[in-house]
Amino acid sequence: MAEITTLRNAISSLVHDGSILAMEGFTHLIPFAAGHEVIRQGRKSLTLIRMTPDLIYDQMIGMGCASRLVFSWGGNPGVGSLHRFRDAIQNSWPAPLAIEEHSHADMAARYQAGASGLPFAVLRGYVGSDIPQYNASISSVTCPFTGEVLAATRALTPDVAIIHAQKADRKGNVLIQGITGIQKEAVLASKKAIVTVEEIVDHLDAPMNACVLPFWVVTYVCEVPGGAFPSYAHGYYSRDNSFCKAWDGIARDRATFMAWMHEHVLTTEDFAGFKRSLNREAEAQHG
Amino acid sequence: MAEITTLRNAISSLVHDGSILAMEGFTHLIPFAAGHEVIRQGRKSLTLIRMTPDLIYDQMIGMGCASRLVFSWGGNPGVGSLHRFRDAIQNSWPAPLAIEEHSHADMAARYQAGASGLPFAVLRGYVGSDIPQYNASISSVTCPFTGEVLAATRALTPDVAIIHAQKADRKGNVLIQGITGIQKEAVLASKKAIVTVEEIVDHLDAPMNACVLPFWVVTYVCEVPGGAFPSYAHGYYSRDNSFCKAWDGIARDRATFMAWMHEHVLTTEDFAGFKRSLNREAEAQHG
Amino acid sequence: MAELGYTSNEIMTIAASRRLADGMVCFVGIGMPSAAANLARSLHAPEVVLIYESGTIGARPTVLPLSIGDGELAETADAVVSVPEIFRYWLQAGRVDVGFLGAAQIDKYGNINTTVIGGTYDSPQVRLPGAGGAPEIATASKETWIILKQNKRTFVEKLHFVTSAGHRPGAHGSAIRGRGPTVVITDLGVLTPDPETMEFTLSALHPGVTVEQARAATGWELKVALHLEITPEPTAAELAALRDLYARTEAAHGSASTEG
Amino acid sequence: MAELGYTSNEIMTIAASRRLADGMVCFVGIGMPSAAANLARSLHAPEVVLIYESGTIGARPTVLPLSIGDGELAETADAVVSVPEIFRYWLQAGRVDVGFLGAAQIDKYGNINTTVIGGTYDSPQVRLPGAGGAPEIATASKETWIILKQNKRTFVEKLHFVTSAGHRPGAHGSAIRGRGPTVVITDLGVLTPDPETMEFTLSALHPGVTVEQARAATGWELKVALHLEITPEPTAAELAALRDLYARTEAAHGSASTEG
Repeated sequence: MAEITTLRNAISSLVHDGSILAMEGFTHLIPFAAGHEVIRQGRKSLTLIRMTPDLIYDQMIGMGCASRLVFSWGGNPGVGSLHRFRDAIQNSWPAPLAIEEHSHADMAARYQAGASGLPFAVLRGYVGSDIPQYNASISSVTCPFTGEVLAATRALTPDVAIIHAQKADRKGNVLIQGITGIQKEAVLASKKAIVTVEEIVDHLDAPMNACVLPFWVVTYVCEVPGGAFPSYAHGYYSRDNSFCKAWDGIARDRATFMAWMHEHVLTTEDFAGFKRSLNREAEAQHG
Repeated sequence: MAEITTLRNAISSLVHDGSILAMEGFTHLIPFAAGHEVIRQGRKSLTLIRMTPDLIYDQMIGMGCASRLVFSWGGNPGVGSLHRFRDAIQNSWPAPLAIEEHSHADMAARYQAGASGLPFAVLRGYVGSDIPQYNASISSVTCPFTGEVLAATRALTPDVAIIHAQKADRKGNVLIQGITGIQKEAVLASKKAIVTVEEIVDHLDAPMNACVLPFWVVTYVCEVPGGAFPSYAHGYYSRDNSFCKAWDGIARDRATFMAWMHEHVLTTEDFAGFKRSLNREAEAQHG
Repeated sequence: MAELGYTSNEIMTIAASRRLADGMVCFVGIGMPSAAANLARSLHAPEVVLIYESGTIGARPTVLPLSIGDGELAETADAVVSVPEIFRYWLQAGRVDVGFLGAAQIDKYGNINTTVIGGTYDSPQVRLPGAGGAPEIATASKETWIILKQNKRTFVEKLHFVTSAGHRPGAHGSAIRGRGPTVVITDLGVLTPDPETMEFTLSALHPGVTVEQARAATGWELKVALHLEITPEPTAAELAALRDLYARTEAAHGSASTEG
Repeated sequence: MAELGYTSNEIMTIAASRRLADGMVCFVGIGMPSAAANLARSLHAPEVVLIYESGTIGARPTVLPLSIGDGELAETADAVVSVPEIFRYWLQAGRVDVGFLGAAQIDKYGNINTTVIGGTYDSPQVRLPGAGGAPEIATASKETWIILKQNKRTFVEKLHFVTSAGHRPGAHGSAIRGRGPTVVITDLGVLTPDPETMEFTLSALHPGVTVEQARAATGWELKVALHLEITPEPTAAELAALRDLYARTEAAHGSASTEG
């Protein structure tokens, strides 16, 4: 039964040191505000699960929140590498980061299995790939009818899923529109779920076959307008491509990264404060 | 690549004696017109697959189209038994009917496996049930991670899927709205697909996350307004409950059934003719 | 029971509806379960979440649906999903508090037969509709409630076929996830499992019904609970709400939709 | 190649785009594959069906997407489905004619590495982004095309890690469903597998490129096809369409989006 609360309260109630966290959003509706709140609250030793760790996980990894990363593609889409992600894996900075890597098809299947109450999923995957050699969560099963051997992959059942969506109503029913990605499965696979939304409305007005999460599978709903920035929220705002490019320069150097995080995230109150801080900097540079 | 054609042509091109046919529509959008056309064309020895064989399969079975039925619930929803279905199983009339029965969860999983290119599906199913003893398409698999034993079920890959939908555009993209049931999976699991629609339109105007079948997975699209009668098409017309109740009386007796089928189906040209015939009868009775 | 001012169907439906607590997630079979669940929704449980196997989650029909896939279920639902999704993400995942089933036959352990009666499986005397969603509703829900009329044809010592499992000792294995059937509600009374033997035992009688009547309507030697309760009489509000529901349904469908 | 009036990036993209026949179903990676596919769509293949792994089927973007999940892909698609669905019902089911991939490194059999370079897996010299959709795109599509720049860092004798399989003899088993990689398109020319050895062999050079240049840019002993073709010069229409596409993209995103 969804409770409407502040993001600060939602994160502090559910995300603890050592929690297994799935923050999803497939190029769209990435829960940046929630990631910042986890950083502000100083969480450590998290297992971070995400198909596409990008800027937000780069920030969380660089700030030392994670001891383990479960993923299928780690990059800055359209820009290049994630420098904090690479630094953690290549140089254990700021802390060693164990990794468990899969393919997208596999990660999607693992979330589906978790959402379905099954211990594993079956896929035609990894044929000729080295990946399964390095990952104990990938095995195989034999079809009892045809004898074919297929990949088997362990279900994902995170402690907490965090996603961003367009709207919730006052009961906590959530509407996701546009590219819906893997968010529904992430929520249904997890024990608890936090959803940040652009707005809370009286009536959801969802089209009949829209992607709606009923209120009773959501733990907390938090109204955070712009909470997917610098990614986008279909119908609300576009991706901030210049931020994504600028991130490459910020994250390349440890000291630059730390200073940036300190100025814009650690010393701001919340996501609105973070954006005000960014705007002040932009005005100082251009004005 | 969808071709827009007549229902007569679509059925005669794809449905042959001995074909394995999945006609789906879960209480909504049941492809009655297509079923009648199969009867008119006199097809025999079909394997008929359907989660909920109801009036249309009762008619097809009673007319001797089928030698085998794969299903999970056979009844006249809200009314009672299917008399032709029972007569075929209990008394082999008009022909012996082999049956393969599953649960809904299993049938849905089998269609999903077929649509996914997998040879089988896994489910938590049939615990304590006698069904698997009578069905060689149900087996078990062991989870390679937890050791748990789960039900395994053979994928469905019919020769032809037939469904009814609200709209197609002129390229053959199909929009299904309301209760979408198992139709998408049935089409994607099958080698070929026929879709009858209420109307063919210039622009589909589908909501962004609607259930749309792209034209290139559909073989034939046929415009058959009212083609789901006496079931319903959301946004077009309601179920004809009185027909469903009247069917109980018509189907109870072999001779009454045969006479009715002869008058309204075998000697009418098409579904529009069938409905004119029904209307003439209704007028004769009430006028 | 005309002298009581209500029918045995009405007391059965009302007795079942009272058990549904507000906010429960209920996977509803068509017919009596749907009637009881919607009656509860109109009375003490406005926020009960009704799931129909057609894929409608949180449906709030104003009249009783004639099938599990009526258009009004979709129009009033919080979400409409595909049939595979309803069984995998919602039922199988264990999100359902109560699976609410009808049945053609049950035995003393709450096993259900909706497949064949008499003869052999391949050549039965009576072919029933089959499983539908029941085998997985019965084992994946946190608990199951069964509602059916009680007589010697429906309450049998031994089932010809177990379609959906109850407490058949030894048959479950580790995969049953919930508590199984916790109550059977009939037109005569209420049966609940003995905590030790798991045998369904008469624990309440509807007003005016005797233990002898219940025994005579049961195909096994019916045991009676130590404290046999009497179902409280339907209130005027309950009866009015139920009759109003059927009247609206009749007006909408031309049918009261209590069977099937 | 300034004297030719076009860049090596442009001829590579144009050469790739020409291979896409109208009506093909193409699972498109971001960057160069997406540029080539959309160029084809604007020229000779208006009905090519583009699938992006974000779940957009039949996308018709007017500018190049910066990511596989840009909003314009959803707005212009025939259908937008979930990520699990795109991989299971659409890719894994074998509905994709061409899986069109970029790569960080390939070997002579068209195996792809996008995971680690140097060191060990646990302690690599360079950590690459990882698999993404590629392992299954490479084996579930009817055929795979690979596009990448050719040099000794990208065309290597032995991969440090095989992320996505090509024609590595013996490794496939029975589960590979398509023909695997059928062409590698580079900034220097085109490689196709020798029908017997399945080793990628130089079968075309772009105008002005020599066999020696191609050999010098290849980490294995590059074989040359008996009939070495020369890629036809880009036409004025092709160049104009490609530059127009990049200009529109630049105006929309502030980026030409060829990397990533």
